[in-house]
Amino acid sequence: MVDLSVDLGNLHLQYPTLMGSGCYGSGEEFAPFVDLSRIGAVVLKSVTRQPRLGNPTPRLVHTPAGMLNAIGLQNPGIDWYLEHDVAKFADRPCVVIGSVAGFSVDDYAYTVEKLAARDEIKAIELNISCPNVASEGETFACDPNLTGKVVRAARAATGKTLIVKLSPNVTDIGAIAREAQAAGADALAVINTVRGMSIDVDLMRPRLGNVTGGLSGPAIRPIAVLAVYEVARAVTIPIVGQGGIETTRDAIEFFLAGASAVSIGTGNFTDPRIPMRIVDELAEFLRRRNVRSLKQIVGKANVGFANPYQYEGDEG
Amino acid sequence: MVDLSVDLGNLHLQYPTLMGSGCYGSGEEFAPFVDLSRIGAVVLKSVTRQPRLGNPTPRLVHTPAGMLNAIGLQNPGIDWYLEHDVAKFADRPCVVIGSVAGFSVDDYAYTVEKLAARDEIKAIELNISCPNVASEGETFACDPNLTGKVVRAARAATGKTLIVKLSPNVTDIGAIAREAQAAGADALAVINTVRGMSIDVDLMRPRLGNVTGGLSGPAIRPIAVLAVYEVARAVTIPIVGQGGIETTRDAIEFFLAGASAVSIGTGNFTDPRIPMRIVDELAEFLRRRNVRSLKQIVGKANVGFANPYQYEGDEG
Amino acid sequence: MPTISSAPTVHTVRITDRRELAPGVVVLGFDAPEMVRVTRPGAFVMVIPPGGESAATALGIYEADGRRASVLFFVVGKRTQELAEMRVGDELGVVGPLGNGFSLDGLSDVAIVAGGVGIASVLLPAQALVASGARVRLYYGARSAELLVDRERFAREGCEVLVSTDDGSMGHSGYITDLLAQTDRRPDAILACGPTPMLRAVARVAAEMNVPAQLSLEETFACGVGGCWGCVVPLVGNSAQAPSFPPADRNGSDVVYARVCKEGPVFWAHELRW
Amino acid sequence: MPTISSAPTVHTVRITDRRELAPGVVVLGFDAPEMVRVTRPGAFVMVIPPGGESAATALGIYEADGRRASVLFFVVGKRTQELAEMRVGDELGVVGPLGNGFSLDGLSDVAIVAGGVGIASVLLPAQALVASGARVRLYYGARSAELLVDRERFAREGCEVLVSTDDGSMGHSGYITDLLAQTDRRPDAILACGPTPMLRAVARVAAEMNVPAQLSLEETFACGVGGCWGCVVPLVGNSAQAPSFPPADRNGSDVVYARVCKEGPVFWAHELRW
Ligand SMILES: Cc1cc2nc3c(=O)[nH]c(=O)nc-3n(C[C@H](O)[C@H](O)[C@H](O)COP(=O)(O)OP(=O)(O)OC[C@H]3O[C@@H](n4cnc5c(N)ncnc54)[C@H](O)[C@@H]3O)c2cc1C
Ligand SMILES: Cc1cc2nc3c(=O)[nH]c(=O)nc-3n(C[C@H](O)[C@H](O)[C@H](O)COP(=O)(O)OP(=O)(O)OC[C@H]3O[C@@H](n4cnc5c(N)ncnc54)[C@H](O)[C@@H]3O)c2cc1C
Ligand SMILES: Cc1cc2nc3c(=O)[nH]c(=O)nc-3n(C[C@H](O)[C@H](O)[C@H](O)COP(=O)(O)O)c2cc1C
Ligand SMILES: Cc1cc2nc3c(=O)[nH]c(=O)nc-3n(C[C@H](O)[C@H](O)[C@H](O)COP(=O)(O)O)c2cc1C
Ligand code: FES
Ligand code: FES
Repeated sequence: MVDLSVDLGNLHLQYPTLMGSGCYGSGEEFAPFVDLSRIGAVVLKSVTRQPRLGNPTPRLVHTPAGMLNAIGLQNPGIDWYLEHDVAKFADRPCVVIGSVAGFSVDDYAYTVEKLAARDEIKAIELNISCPNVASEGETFACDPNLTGKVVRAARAATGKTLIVKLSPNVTDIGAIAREAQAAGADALAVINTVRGMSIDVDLMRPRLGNVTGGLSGPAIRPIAVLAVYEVARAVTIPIVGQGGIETTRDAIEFFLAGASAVSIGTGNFTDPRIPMRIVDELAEFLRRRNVRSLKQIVGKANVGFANPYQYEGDEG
Repeated sequence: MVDLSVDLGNLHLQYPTLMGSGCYGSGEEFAPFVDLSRIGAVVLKSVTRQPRLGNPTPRLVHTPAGMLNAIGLQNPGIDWYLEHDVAKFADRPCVVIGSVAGFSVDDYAYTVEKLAARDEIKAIELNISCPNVASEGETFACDPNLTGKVVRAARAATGKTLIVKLSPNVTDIGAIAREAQAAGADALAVINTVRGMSIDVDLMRPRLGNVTGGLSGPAIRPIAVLAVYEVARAVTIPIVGQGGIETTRDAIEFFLAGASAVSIGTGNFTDPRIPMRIVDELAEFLRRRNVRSLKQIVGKANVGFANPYQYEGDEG
Repeated sequence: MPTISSAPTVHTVRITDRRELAPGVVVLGFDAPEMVRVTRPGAFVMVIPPGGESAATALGIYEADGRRASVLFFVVGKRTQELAEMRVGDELGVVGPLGNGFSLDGLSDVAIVAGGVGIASVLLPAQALVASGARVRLYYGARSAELLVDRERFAREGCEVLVSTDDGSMGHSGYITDLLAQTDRRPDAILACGPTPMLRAVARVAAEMNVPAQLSLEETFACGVGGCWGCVVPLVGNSAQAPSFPPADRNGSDVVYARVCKEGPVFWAHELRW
Repeated sequence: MPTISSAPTVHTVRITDRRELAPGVVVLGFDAPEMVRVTRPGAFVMVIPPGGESAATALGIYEADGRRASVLFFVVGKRTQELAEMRVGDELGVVGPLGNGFSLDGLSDVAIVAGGVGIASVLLPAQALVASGARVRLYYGARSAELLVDRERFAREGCEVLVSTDDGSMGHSGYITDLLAQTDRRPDAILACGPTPMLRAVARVAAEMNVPAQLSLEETFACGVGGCWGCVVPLVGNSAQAPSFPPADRNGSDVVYARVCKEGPVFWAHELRW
């Protein structure tokens, strides 16, 4: 028996695969044809303090090996959500993790406290890195100071596992990660989407109603693997790696880079069987190499290279 | 006759297509089968003050809709280059633009001055954004202050057109762009490669000898289009757009986003006929729409969208 | 609209037949008896890309009879190109049936409007209506005669078929909605599927005729099952199809974004606020 | 090594024939008389992806005779998969011939070592050597008997053929370099093409036998024509094949990175510092 389990703070997961926030609804949408008991956890669509209609349409564009989205955090707001939706998550055969977004430190604290108080919700992911809201949606994850502030407020609001989701759209993701850990994060989700844009050449206007959007899918995998690798060198808390995972080998790339768990978002749009396949094949991959626990390969991408030949002036 | 010409500072180009630095050698390599008189300009491989052996191998990895490279600025150093190589560029049937990289402000000033003094070189591109050198290769383009310093030094070293090449691996590319313009850049090249990494799952080690590399190709096109769009809003000097251009429609996306010219790098590895095809089809595209000059469509991606429906709390 | 989304499954099917109706217009038939059993007119499927290299593609269910279902599509990009290369005997993953279909109860005289590839979603409702004894007139428009694919099929199924082409190579020269607007006969209902500009025109004509119209919309999809909120369209807040959300009638507007894949793809024209 | 890179062109060719030598091993023949004319043993081509969706693929020129050239490849990833789907009559863009080939002048007894797909680059030198009257012994290794493709062809062309398989299903069970090391006959030269570990072993054996070895290397390519410096291998600084660079014999090393696509793909084993 290969041990695929992972601990994120005080949350124990039997399988190391989470379904990315905003990509999997509340799990119910996939339940008719996916065995939710075999997928690890669902991270719910991000919820905010106030209801949000979301961005104008179109909200999606397919791009080479990826897609742009600009949903704009459409959600009914925390009060309606608690009253009408959360109770339904009780009987999900997988772990349900809430996701909270906001526009001020106060927003985050308020929403986290209310949501985390519910038994149906086993952990909270703090989305401080949504690139698809006009104002300061992503600012938190772009500034170490703001990251510290908002994470401390969320930490004070709940004792449940707190996963902080980071943005790749920064000069130094390691610095932000360190700040998030110092402020009390139990784990980090790395990465949210990469900012991008696409223009319709015939209509001569942006393809997205929101003009800009977030890039996801295999196109960003090399960017995400590096971000995980760098964050793993900056912190000691576990990382949930994500960005373009579609196969078991993709997932292993993230484990080797330093992720303790992975998240699958856009991959579900290619084939909803991917998460179950990864869980099965991951066990098989480890078994074949006589590895008994997934934990043993986390961060094990040897980096023994060095330039054997140098000119005097060389830095590299 | 459609006018495809473009002016970058005092450099006049008949065609708006440049071949990306590091991707096209000195043009000679493609000359046996590409008509160089129809491609606009070649930006030479970046040269440094000292010779550089470059990074250990492997230096290339193919990724979904793109590739990672970590060449590490292999070059013979400016002195050897001036003595052995530059004279050969005299008879190229296209414009030849030099590219300079370095590790200190002094390096840049020294190398720019020497290279720009040569008649064979019609303009200088300042590569302050190479992600593939261990130490501070990219630092210049990641800090507005350093960008300002190095651009001022290069500006003082030559009166020829100075194109400053920016990095996408920053929180706010507009701020860097403004600094580069203020310091005297005549044009901006947007973008250099995006930092990334790939791990060999069987060998459990990074695929690149340099561990990390730069991502290019269609995968990064949405990132590059947005960068051009943002830089165009921050500066008034012309932009050379680049990142994943393979078709005429891709090129037009960049013009609409705000680029005055485009650069083709990785596209040449897919099909060396792409630049000639773009020049031909671009003229045809504009002719069909009764546009007489390419300049007329630069930056013409209308942005007339606004969210027509709002909840009270909405920011977007 | 009648829901069909309670029974979707991932079906691994084999291609049983492949026809090229016109250059770049392909019908792929496959064996999927359980899917046929629960399919309703207006349903669609998400076709998993055989190479695993892109997002799944939304396609209407064209035919559903016995053990066999089929999809009809136009080759417009990378994914439809990949599907066009499938051969008889190849295996394909198909998620469905999905979405809420057309509401056909009690209709006795129906105008169906199809533009181009929209034809793919209207055979099933046409068959069901004819079977229930309704009069069905198909208004079918395309760019050229060649692209008026399978028009005889609809005649054989018992529809009266009126056609138009953009280039005048067959039928009325111009938009199909011109014919709809000129009709002397006021149907009980209009069902339509096609490009968005055509659907907007249908909505206008239907409003003028004061006939309720059901429009099958197309949007770029990601998940196709209601999980991502990417495929939305603005709907009046009090629509029976509106998703569970607080009333959003502020700023003088009572709108909510509904998912084309989950609340749709068929919507009442008068409830759309697009 | 004799240069062939002065005459490369972008050829638009038609596939004239397609053979599947084993599951996943394909030969595509095409009509390219001008290319055949300037091809030398060891040359390669860059095949432009027909769908335009990925980088061009480096493939050795397998056959070159009259008007017809061919490539032989193993399906290992996306690009070779796409090429395997090409059919007779399809059009393909091919850049070549490229690279510096094997140096065959004055050789009278030659050992050619091919591992797996390396077989694709050694038919032309074998033919040229046999034609010049040399004795040619082919050492040919593969994973299994099935993958020892076209081995009879080499016998028919006049080579003595020795084989090995990893799984023992034909010939020597083990590495092909075992056979090379055991030989009682010392050739004038060794030519080799195959996976890097095999080439390293060939280099060792050749050094022990004191026979000059010419290795055709494989690296991941981008441009394939010397423009990007991505495909390099470390070479002694004073090699005749070293690119124009200042002597880099500092730190006790006299190395320079040479481009496999431009200075190679064939290098002298004793000049490599890998
Ligand atoms: C509910 C529903 C049902 C549907 N049913 C059917 C059906 O039954 N039959 C059918 O044929 N289709 C149907 N569609 C549409 C179908 O899903 C799309 O045509 C399909 O997804 C196209 O995928 P693709 O990868 O081939 O094309 P894409 O690459 O996604 O391109 C789609 C369109 O965008 C254009 N385009 C794409 N990229 C670019 C670019 N970079 N620059 C300029 N233009 C570009 C293409 O030219 C094309 O017109 C349906 C859609 C929905 C939502
Ligand atoms: C000069 C030269 C001549 C050549 N001649 C020939 C020839 O004659 N015939 C021939 O068959 N080949 C030849 N090759 C090799 C050929 O170019 C490569 O096999 C080809 O480029 C593979 O392309 P691909 O897209 O099919 O595979 P790629 O996707 O590039 O994969 C290549 C290898 O890497 C592995 N791989 C790729 N991606 C991953 C991943 N994410 N995780 C794990 N493994 C991965 C694949 O399994 C495969 O083994 C030659 C190469 C050179 C440089
Ligand atoms: C359509 C879509 C909607 C998303 N919505 C959210 C969201 O509400 N909150 C959030 O934290 N991340 C959101 N994301 C980001 C994903 O959870 C994930 O981090 C990212 O897409 C990268 O992973 P992937 O390539 O596997 O999709 C969304 C992504 C997509 C594609
Ligand atoms: C193999 C390779 C080598 C490169 N070398 C350089 C270089 O020396 N100097 C530089 O400024 N940019 C270099 N670049 C970046 C390109 O010039 C270009 O800016 C980038 O790749 C994005 O464009 P593309 O997607 O069209 O390639 C290199 C890119 C590649 C792929
Ligand atoms: S496509 Fe995801 S909700 Fe409709
Ligand atoms: S592949 Fe570009 S130099 Fe060899």
